[in-house]
Amino acid sequence: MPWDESLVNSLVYDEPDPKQGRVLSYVQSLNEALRIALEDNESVIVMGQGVDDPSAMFGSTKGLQDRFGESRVFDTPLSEEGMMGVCTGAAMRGLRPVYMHNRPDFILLAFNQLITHAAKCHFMDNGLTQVPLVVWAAIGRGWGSGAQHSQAIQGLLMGVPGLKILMPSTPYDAKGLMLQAIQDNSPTIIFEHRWLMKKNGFVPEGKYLVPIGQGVCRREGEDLTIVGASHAIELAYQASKLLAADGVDVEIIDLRSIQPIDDQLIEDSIRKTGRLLVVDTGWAIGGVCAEIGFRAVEKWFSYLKGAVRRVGLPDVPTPAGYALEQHYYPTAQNIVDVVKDMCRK
Amino acid sequence: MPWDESLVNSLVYDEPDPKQGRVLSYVQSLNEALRIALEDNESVIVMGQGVDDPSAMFGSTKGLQDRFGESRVFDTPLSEEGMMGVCTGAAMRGLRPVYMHNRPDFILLAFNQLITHAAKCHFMDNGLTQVPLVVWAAIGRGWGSGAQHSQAIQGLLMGVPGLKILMPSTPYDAKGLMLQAIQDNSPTIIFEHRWLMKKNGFVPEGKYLVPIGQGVCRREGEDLTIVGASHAIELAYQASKLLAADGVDVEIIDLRSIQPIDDQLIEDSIRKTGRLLVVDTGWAIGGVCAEIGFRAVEKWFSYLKGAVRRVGLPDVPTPAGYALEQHYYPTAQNIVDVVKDMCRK
Amino acid sequence: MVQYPYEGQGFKDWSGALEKYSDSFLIDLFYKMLRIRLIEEEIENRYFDDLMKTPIHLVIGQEATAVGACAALSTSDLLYSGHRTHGAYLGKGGDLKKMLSEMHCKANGCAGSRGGSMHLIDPDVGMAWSSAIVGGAIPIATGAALASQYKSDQNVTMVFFGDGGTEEGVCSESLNFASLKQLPIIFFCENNFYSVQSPLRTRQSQRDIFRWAEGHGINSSVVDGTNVLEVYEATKSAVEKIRDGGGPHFIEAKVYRFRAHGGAGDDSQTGYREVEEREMWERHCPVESYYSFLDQNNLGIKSQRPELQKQIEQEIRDCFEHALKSPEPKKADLFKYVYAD
Amino acid sequence: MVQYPYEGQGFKDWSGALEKYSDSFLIDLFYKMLRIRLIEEEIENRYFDDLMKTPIHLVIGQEATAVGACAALSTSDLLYSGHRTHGAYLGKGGDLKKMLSEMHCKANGCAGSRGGSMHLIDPDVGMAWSSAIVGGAIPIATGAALASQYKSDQNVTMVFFGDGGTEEGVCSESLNFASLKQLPIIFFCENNFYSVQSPLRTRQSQRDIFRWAEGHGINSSVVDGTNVLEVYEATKSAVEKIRDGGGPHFIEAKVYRFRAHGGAGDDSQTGYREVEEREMWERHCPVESYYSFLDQNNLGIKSQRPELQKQIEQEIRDCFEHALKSPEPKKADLFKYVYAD
Ligand SMILES: Cc1ncc(C[n+]2csc(CCOP(=O)(O)OP(=O)(O)O)c2C)c(N)n1
Ligand SMILES: Cc1ncc(C[n+]2csc(CCOP(=O)(O)OP(=O)(O)O)c2C)c(N)n1
Ligand SMILES: [Mg+2]
Ligand SMILES: [Mg+2]
Repeated sequence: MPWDESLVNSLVYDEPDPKQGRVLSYVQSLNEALRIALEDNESVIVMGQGVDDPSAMFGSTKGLQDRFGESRVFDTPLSEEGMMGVCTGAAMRGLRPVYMHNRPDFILLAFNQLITHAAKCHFMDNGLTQVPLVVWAAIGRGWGSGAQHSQAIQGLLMGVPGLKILMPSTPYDAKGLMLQAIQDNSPTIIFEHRWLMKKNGFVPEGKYLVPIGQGVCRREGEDLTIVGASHAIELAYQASKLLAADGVDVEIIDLRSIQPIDDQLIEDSIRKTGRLLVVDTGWAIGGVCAEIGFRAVEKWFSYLKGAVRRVGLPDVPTPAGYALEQHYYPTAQNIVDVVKDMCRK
Repeated sequence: MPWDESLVNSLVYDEPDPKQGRVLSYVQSLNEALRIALEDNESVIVMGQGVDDPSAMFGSTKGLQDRFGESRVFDTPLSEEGMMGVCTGAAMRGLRPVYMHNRPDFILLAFNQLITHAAKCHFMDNGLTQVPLVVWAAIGRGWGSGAQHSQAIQGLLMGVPGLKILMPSTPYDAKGLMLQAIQDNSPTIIFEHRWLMKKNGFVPEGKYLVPIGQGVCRREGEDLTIVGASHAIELAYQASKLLAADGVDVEIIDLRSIQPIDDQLIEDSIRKTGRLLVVDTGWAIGGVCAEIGFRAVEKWFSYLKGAVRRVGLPDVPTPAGYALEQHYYPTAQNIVDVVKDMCRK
Repeated sequence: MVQYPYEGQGFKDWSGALEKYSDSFLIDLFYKMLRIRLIEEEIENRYFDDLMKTPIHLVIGQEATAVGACAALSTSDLLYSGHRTHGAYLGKGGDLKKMLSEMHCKANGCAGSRGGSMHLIDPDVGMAWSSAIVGGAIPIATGAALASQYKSDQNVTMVFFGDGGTEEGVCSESLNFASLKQLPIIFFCENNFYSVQSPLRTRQSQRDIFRWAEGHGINSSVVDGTNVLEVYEATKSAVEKIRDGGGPHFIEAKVYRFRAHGGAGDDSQTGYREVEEREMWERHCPVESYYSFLDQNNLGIKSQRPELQKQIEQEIRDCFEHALKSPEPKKADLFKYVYAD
Repeated sequence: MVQYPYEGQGFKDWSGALEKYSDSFLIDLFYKMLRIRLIEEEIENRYFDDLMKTPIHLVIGQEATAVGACAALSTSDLLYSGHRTHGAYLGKGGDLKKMLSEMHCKANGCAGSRGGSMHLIDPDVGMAWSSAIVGGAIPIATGAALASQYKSDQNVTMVFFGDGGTEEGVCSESLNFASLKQLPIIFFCENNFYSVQSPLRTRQSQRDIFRWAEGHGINSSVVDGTNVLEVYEATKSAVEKIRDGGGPHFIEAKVYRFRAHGGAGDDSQTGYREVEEREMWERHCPVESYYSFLDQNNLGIKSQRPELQKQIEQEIRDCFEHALKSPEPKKADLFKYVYAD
């Protein structure tokens, strides 16, 4: 899919200067995180369809089987529900599985094991067992991914007690959150975005952790707060530049973790700006946008100067064709328009 | 489970007067709806684990197999994902399957077929096929249902484009919505609540339809709007009586359909009261509460006099034991407390 | 019509096998089955008091599988189960006090009252986990076996599930994975011909469950689940092969539950199965048929039984009393263990 | 090392079978395979133009299964498929113009550009649906067969899936249900030994796929998927039994894809399979081996081939041209068909 790749490349902006630090691509950063985790702790195993093949899960698992052997890094049958249960059982017995999927769509096959088992084991048995596992998947988009290969299901999962859900947006966070997730004793899901995979960024050598449940302010601004995560932050960032040119100064909060949520960071920002726009890569209805927006009107109503808005996917499945896709996914310009509309009032 | 049954009975209040109309229990009303649908249209089939057994899905399928034969009303293997696909395929070929589950928890096994197939077929093939099927399940509660037999998953599904989701609260609606759902050409899910099953109410004879996407105002009031569906309406109703005694006059909106949502009804009510509380039988985080609340702050911000609040389940799996359960489920008194707090400000 | 008649041979031709075992071992099997039977009967009796606010799935009639299979395991071996947990938990040596406290929703229940009767767990004796979702424990047990293989800890993992469990796709997935990786696991299917009130014939094609399992490349066999010695020997042989590095095994045991799917009492009179059918199987009761067998073979069981029974009844009384006076959990407990530290 | 060598017999001993068929039938099979081959090659050639903005899963090397199996079906019979749709769609008689329009994301594509290459559908010829989710179409096809049985419409339903599809639990569930209800369906597994770049040995236990299927109580067989006549005869026999009221059938066909899992070109050089392995199978190319067979048996194919080829090439050019100048869908189209009227 050459076109897809070139599109992914075109979204890599703000190229970091290698003189200022070590630059890695998002995928290299993930690969390094997995290598460090495997070295660090013998309990860590990595599995998934094709993790040992030449494509190596977008490159993120490249070389790992050669280095750590087939018992630690291995391919699996096409049995998502079964393997989710296998990971859960292995985790309850002391391993730390990292279970990788090409697409979140495939996790839907494993919802029973993920939601009704992995997320609840520790609670149900009064803390006697723990389920330290990581489920990883990359949200698809473009090149005909279509309705069955592009679903961003974070919104479906964020209400499920017992799960942690991470959505990094930079190579730095991709590594630090992966290492933290593997170390965490609860089941943790990492949703990447296919379009971030080629992004470059500064990534320190060795092991470092990014705490779960802690967001980060990517851009300070006075007029309006944009909250989101993952690829949505890229859009927000592009929009912020266009808006700045028009004299609108937005603040961008990158949640990084959508469960648990960094309320303090959002609160501080809304207190300052009084305006909130939530952006997400998933369906706008009933998901991340709705939850973050609800928090604002529930907890910080008195700071709000106007309506809270959201930019996510319309209430429509993803069309496969390119022409329709252009109307489906929100753009930086869409964000600009909404922000201007919000600030006008 | 004698105790469970007596508890369910104790929640049947406002006993309707049989002199004023025909009184049926919720389950009888469902049974009548299925019978009428089966008589009405040869394409209708009813399936599910135990639909033909003596328990007959809480009684809702009683007598149907005897009357309509094994090819139209039948038991299924314990293969939720497979049978969901079977229903989808049969629906695409002109049947109108009603697929019944004891508990929504079991639908999680079928999320791939439900979300990635049934909900999307019609869209993906440009309208060439339709998927007129009904999935039905009764939310469990009490008597040790616990974390794996009490999940109210409507919040997970409401963001999925292509699904309709119904949550009736009265015997009248249970029948009329079932008949409408069977007639609808899109995949429709009906979530009942175990604790409504013994409720009595007026139910007209013969066929009538309750439109999908249309809520109803159950109680008019001036001070605050409570929005919810299914069993949550019972709680709101109990709370409204307690509140009335204290001079607080709440309006109760029964959504009946949580996808699509009756925005107009909510808007009109909020315009009047300026205050919104959303109640749901599911987890409060990221579900129905969040979506309804978001709509308020997105579309009707100027009417809002204060924070929007929610009453749902805490961010915790369901405990099995009775003692802990008492602290888990919200009560009418909880609603009273929140409403008073909201009106105080 | 009796749909699923007992077709086994009971203990016919088993006298020869007696020489392999010590009297105490043979009597212990009886003791364990009797104990489970008496515990279950007492749970059933007391269920009407509404003090056990939990669903129950009695194993009355299915004692030989739990006891026979568990007798082939050591304490550190792991056991997983579906919703019908009582036999597995007790067979594996689970603490009766903790079990009854759990069923009474008490803070000192084996899962602090958070799991309920379908989630009996006792890590001290290898009763590892159970799921109330049909088939749910099967891949989890498979994962535990993967961990054992990975750690070379020599444990054998066993998982109990019903005939219905084999209808869930995840069972097929787990069998394939276990066979692929040659995992140290025994898949133990208690085929009692029914799922709730649904007979096998409305749910499964004309297939032998163990042959279906075999198609996954798994060593598979079928046993008379009313015969505790046959169950024991089949499991023992599987355990030995597995400890020698052999791959997974699948055992189908034909059994019958004498009570309703859930709750107290039988429900055959509702019509989904014939009362005769139950009565036929009751004539091959695993506890009593083994008792007669021991008796016929002069194991002196007749003289010992009253004492054993008394001892068990006393234990049961004590444990119920303990459960009843145990403390309830507090509100603050609810918010514990959502996430692990 | 060649992991999965060709172990078939090709057309050895098949000359006798020729008498059963008319020349035109035999040549038509060749024509259809050649047509698919040429279409696929042209799609491959043009893929680098980036005008087909869709994943492609070429069936080059797997033409005999689509053509042989579909030749045994009538137009009103139903066909379902997984992600590797091209062969199924064309084999069933799907409209090439609509297919290429779909792949060019045009409004007049067979699914209005909303489905893409993995969702080719043409209800007019019984190409009923396909799913991009591995195993996803299997229960849906099973449901279609249930509808046929219910309506007594005499249709046979067939569903294509890969070796990987049998690893999804839902495949086992569907086989059981089809067997239970004796549904009029053929489960057709194209076993090409790989799922993307993962060989069977990292995914499945030592099992024969068709034997595993048989364990569900289904009439099962295995065929050489490079031999279009063998595929045809196996399918034909299944279809006949089904039309006579027999139950479901399972056919495993051993095949090989000559190209990468997705996209254009082969990827064997990346190391997941040996180039030699592909070359070995290419020597048993379904199109060319059948061509030689016909030629050796004096079917006069040599003289006809250039004309057939020319005709196909012209058709392909026309259809591409049609696709390229077809209109794109409009924004308003996006919001259609979320719900059905
Ligand atoms: C996935 C799922 N589907 C349905 C149920 C409801 N259910 C609980 S127990 C049971 C019967 C299972 O039968 P079987 O596996 O044969 O075990 P048995 O009760 O006979 O021991 C059913 C259908 C469930 N718990 N989980
Ligand atoms: C449930 C699911 N898991 C994983 C994938 C990713 N995937 C797409 S095609 C494919 C290979 C399937 O192999 P097989 O079934 O043998 O078919 P083949 O491609 O060999 O024809 C995979 C793993 C998917 N689409 N769906
Ligand atoms: Mg059973
Ligand atoms: Mg394959």
